[in-house]
Amino acid sequence: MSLWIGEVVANFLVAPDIYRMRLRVDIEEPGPGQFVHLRCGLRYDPLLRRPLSIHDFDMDKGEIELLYRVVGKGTAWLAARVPGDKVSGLGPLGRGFILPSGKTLALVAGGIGFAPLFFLARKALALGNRVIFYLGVRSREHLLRQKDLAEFGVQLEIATEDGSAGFPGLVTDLLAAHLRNLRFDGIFACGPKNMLAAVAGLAATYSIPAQVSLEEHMACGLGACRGCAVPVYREDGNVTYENVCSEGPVFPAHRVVWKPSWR
Amino acid sequence: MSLWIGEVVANFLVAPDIYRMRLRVDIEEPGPGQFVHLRCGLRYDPLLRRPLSIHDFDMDKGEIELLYRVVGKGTAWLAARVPGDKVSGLGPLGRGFILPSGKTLALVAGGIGFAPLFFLARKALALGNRVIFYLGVRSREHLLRQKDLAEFGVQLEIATEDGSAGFPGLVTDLLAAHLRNLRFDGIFACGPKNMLAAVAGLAATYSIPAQVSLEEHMACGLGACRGCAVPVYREDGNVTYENVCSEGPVFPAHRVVWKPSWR
Amino acid sequence: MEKGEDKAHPYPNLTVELAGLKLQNPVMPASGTFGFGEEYSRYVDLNALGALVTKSITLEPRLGNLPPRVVETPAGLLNSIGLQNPGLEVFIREKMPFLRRFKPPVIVNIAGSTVEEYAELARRLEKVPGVAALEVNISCPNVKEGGMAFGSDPQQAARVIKAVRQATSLPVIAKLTPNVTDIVAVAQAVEEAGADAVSLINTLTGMAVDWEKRRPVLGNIVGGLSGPAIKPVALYAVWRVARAVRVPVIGMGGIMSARDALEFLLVGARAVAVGTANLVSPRSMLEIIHGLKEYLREHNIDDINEIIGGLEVPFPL
Amino acid sequence: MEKGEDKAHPYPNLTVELAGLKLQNPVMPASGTFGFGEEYSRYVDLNALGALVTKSITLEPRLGNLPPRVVETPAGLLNSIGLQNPGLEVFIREKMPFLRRFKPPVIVNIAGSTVEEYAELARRLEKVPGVAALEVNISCPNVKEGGMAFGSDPQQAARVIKAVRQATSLPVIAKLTPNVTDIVAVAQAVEEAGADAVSLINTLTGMAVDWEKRRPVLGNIVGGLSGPAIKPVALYAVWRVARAVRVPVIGMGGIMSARDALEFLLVGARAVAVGTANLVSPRSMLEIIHGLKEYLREHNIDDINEIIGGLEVPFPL
Ligand SMILES: Cc1cc2nc3c(=O)[nH]c(=O)nc-3n(C[C@H](O)[C@H](O)[C@H](O)COP(=O)(O)OP(=O)(O)OC[C@H]3O[C@@H](n4cnc5c(N)ncnc54)[C@H](O)[C@@H]3O)c2cc1C
Ligand SMILES: Cc1cc2nc3c(=O)[nH]c(=O)nc-3n(C[C@H](O)[C@H](O)[C@H](O)COP(=O)(O)OP(=O)(O)OC[C@H]3O[C@@H](n4cnc5c(N)ncnc54)[C@H](O)[C@@H]3O)c2cc1C
Ligand SMILES: Cc1cc2nc3c(=O)[nH]c(=O)nc-3n(C[C@H](O)[C@H](O)[C@H](O)COP(=O)(O)O)c2cc1C
Ligand SMILES: Cc1cc2nc3c(=O)[nH]c(=O)nc-3n(C[C@H](O)[C@H](O)[C@H](O)COP(=O)(O)O)c2cc1C
Ligand code: FES
Ligand code: FES
Repeated sequence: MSLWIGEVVANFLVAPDIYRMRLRVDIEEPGPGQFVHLRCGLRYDPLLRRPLSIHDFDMDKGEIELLYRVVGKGTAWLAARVPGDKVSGLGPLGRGFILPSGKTLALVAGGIGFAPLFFLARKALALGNRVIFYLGVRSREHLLRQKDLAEFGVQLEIATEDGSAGFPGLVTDLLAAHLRNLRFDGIFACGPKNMLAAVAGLAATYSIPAQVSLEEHMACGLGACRGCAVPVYREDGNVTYENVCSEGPVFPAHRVVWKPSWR
Repeated sequence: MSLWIGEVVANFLVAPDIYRMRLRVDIEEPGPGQFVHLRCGLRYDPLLRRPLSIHDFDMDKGEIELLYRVVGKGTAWLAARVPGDKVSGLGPLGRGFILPSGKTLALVAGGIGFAPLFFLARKALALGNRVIFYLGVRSREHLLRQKDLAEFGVQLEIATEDGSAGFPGLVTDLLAAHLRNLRFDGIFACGPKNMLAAVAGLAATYSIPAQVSLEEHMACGLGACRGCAVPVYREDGNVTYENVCSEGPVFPAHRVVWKPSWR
Repeated sequence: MEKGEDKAHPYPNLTVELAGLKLQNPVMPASGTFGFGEEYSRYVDLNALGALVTKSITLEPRLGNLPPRVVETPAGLLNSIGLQNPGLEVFIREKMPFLRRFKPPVIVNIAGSTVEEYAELARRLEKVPGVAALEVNISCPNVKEGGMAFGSDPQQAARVIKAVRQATSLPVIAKLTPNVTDIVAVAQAVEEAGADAVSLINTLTGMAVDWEKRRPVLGNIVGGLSGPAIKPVALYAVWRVARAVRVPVIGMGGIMSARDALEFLLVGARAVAVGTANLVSPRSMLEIIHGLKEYLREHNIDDINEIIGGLEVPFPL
Repeated sequence: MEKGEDKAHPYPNLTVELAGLKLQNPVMPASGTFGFGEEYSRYVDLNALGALVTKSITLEPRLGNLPPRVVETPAGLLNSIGLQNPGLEVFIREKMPFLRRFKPPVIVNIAGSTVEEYAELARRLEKVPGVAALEVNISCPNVKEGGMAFGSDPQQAARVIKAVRQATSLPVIAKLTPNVTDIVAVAQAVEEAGADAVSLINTLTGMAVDWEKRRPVLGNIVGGLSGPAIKPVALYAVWRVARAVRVPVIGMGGIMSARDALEFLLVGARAVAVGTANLVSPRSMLEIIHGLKEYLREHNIDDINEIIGGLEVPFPL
């Protein structure tokens, strides 16, 4: 939770439109699910910072890793950085995943939702958990860091929408199939909203506590502007708004209002 | 007078804050005093193109050269280009200097006004003129391409404001001193407005035809928006507005209204 | 025969009807950013545009304002040209002969400092061959009399449009300013007064300061803001007006790309005008027309009119 | 002793007087972009600011609008927060104790949907320790009742300010909207009604469209535009108002740097508020204060008050 200038150590294409960046920064130790808020340019277009999850952290080197998909002007600017370039950042920000120890956990990633779950997997294993990692991508060329995960001791279960690798179809269908036989102590998910809603549904059906990482357009990233608010249930069942940036991005799945009034 | 994408061949610092850029472009042959209108970025900040004089042109290689001082966001963007990068440009635009042949000419440059006059000197010599080049700069480290000019056969007369080389003081004072003895058939000037006004005064005093290259904020560069208008005298003595981009940037010195009503 | 090969019925259909004019596509220049067409004709095939719109014409020649007249702002352009133009006579004699050589309808933008001047301009342009419609600029922020003063008040705006309406049988387009509390009231007033279409927005009034010299940047102190910076304001104005009047709306303000143009069509513009983008790249309009066509093809939409007003809003606001 | 070393009379002087308050420097946050100070206190020494300005407070808690609530536009930010706030009671109980620990005066921004609500807020805040002044938000574009509806009409605006004026002895600052035909008329009306200062501008109303999904980007459809994109509009409004009223003006709209702040001071603002810049970089205000100090030093100006209104204009407009 600080303001810093990071130095790009590496920045390279790892899959179609997806880059991995290493940044040397002097920050406090982040937890999985936390994010950094980066300026993507020196002028006013783009104007706001962009939130990116922490994909990994190397305490010794003082480096964080980011994994990002180029979708617009901010991420395009990031993709054009070369080693030695400077990037202004805030973070680590937000509330990340809360990990148990010694349990059996399902991690469910959809697309670029893989970014924070990689870091989460490493941390979960370090806490003595067994990790089954459900990874859904469009196509096999979007599969990343399988070897690293295997080396950590993660059991990787893959689903591709085009059937080019692993289970053909949605990762939530794969998870649903496994849930019929397997027993998890917790589910941790990051990905598109539809996927998260499906995960929340499965978690409720099987009474497994689930944590999901939400996205919303952000401005300050600090909890001040209320720009990134999402509707969540209060304890009394009424709906209120909480900030993705400061009260999230990770929320218990059962607290999230999956269908706000009109979208 | 066309729209093109140029490729940066070279771009390097030649003096404090001053860069020289070579661009490979497919354009019609420019004349000295004409300019190109460059986009300096891919987004909307900066939004407008930036005008830069043609500093030199190599027909065989299909390359133009630019010489520019970094003063703001557009020129800072240009300075960050590396070989291979693409730059969108319009041009050659505007009306350049009209050169006689076989005459004795004074070229007077102040600061970055050197940019077009270098090209002009080369062309003037090719037309069999004798060229005395008055170059005024702040300090000796801003002196550029003296050797090239000497090789062309230009007689270089230098003035520095801090007295670190050549005549100590303003280039127009140097010119004024020379005018007492020397006889020129034409004066060609580019530089800050005060300098041009002084040149125009000297030219009038000694009845020497003078051409000056003016600057004004530009938008279209094509004569359409009337954004770059400057007041000039019509033949009947009344004042009208003409576009620096299409009716200039070079104007006969006697046509320019040097003191508009309030600045 | 494949879809798209029929020349008589090109696919997809980009033609729109506007104030009795048939435009081959909905993209035209915004007044004042395209000169009189000639300046751009080396870069743009004028026959490819939906319409040709001239710089504002006044009865008498106008010199325009003191320089500097343009200054860039973040994602915007502030201008204080001040309606520099050669006046009606010279326009008719020297500019119209060029413009009428082209296929797209020529929309002549007029500006006056009195109601009578507007009417006089309309009367005299009525008989000029090749003039297809008039756009009445009651929204220029850069002149002392007339201009925005008329457009800022529904009654005054209606007076101008009524006078023009009575002076001509040409289609009349009223060009509105966003510098008002309620642009819908002005739009409704000019519709009532007989406008066949409305165009919006003209520029937002603004100023720039040179902090080093401690004085205004523009010679005229004040100018009009255009470009991407104002697009959100323009979209909102068009969205509100399009739902409040029956006449078609020409939308403009910060359109730089086909996506921007689509946004204006979605909020209800029947056609769009491109201003500042022309100053940045002379081929902008062609790229926008091409982009619209591509979009329709990719989404299997036969007719651009299906897009117009197609914004899905969750609830009435 | 060297200039600048005297603690009692720091050099250069940055203090300004505003509506009876003495500010150690003219830089404060714009309401709504700085939360209740706490969120920024890790990044900014709140004691370094000219004043602390809270997010708008309403009588009852407000949930705010449907998400998404913010979207970036070129050089701008469109927001439709909808005055999400915990309500007066919670504010007094949970937010004021933190805020009053700091040296700079606390300006509480209030918003109501009826005149009576504004008066009630003023009455109840009068007695709260640490409240130095009220900023009356009659310019929020993101709520259905009240807000901008009051600020759009000089009479309505005056009614609200008069009611607040009568309910409190605290200094009253009226916050004005630029979405009007004549902001000077509104400023003069609130001055007449007893405002001790005016602050401007609030956001310009605008919208953003998702061309792919064919729907508005913001959950609330419409939002308020802020940031560098609107700076020319803000400078113009401040320049006009500052010359038309006797009370001091707090200028805001797109201030990102000390240069921007200087521009507002030059056109006549007595103080400046920084909004969107806080969202981009939490240390913006500190950098602006530092930059102003440097500027005065470099130019050998003893007192920032010499800059205020110092714009040289060539002729009266
Ligand atoms: C807490 C959090 C963590 C994230 N972590 C990652 C990550 O690790 N890797 C990654 O690739 N992406 C991540 N994202 C999404 C990422 O922030 C957006 O893709 C990015 O901001 C888009 O910026 P842009 O300028 O390239 O796109 P723009 O040009 O701004 O917009 C392109 C598209 O992206 C959408 N978008 C813009 N801003 C956001 C936003 N804040 N959140 C979601 N969508 C947005 C726009 O609506 C638009 O559809 C995260 C988002 C959040 C909120
Ligand atoms: C016909 C013409 C030829 C030119 N040739 C050269 C050249 O060969 N080399 C060179 O270094 N410069 C040249 N200039 C000036 C150059 O165009 C400006 O320095 C440049 O546009 C500044 O852009 P920027 O974004 O870096 O600065 P900005 O951030 O836009 O502004 C920095 C400063 O430059 C001034 N400025 C901005 N635009 C212009 C403009 N169009 N003309 C003059 N001043 C401006 C601003 O008022 C401000 O004071 C020429 C200008 C003209 C009109
Ligand atoms: C340089 C310039 C000159 C303009 N001149 C005129 C004009 O003469 N008449 C007019 O009605 N509008 C004029 N406008 C306004 C534009 O037609 C248009 O309404 C406005 O610029 C918004 O569109 P844009 O953001 O695409 O530029 C001018 C705008 C610019 C930038
Ligand atoms: C996210 C956000 C929230 C805002 N909330 C408020 C508010 O609660 N009350 C208010 O008076 N103004 C509010 N504003 C307006 C700002 O105080 C300011 O007037 C405006 O943003 C212009 O300044 P800027 O360009 O520096 O942001 C808000 C602005 C933003 C961007
Ligand atoms: S982005 Fe400002 S509160 Fe979350
Ligand atoms: S810049 Fe448009 S006319 Fe010269």
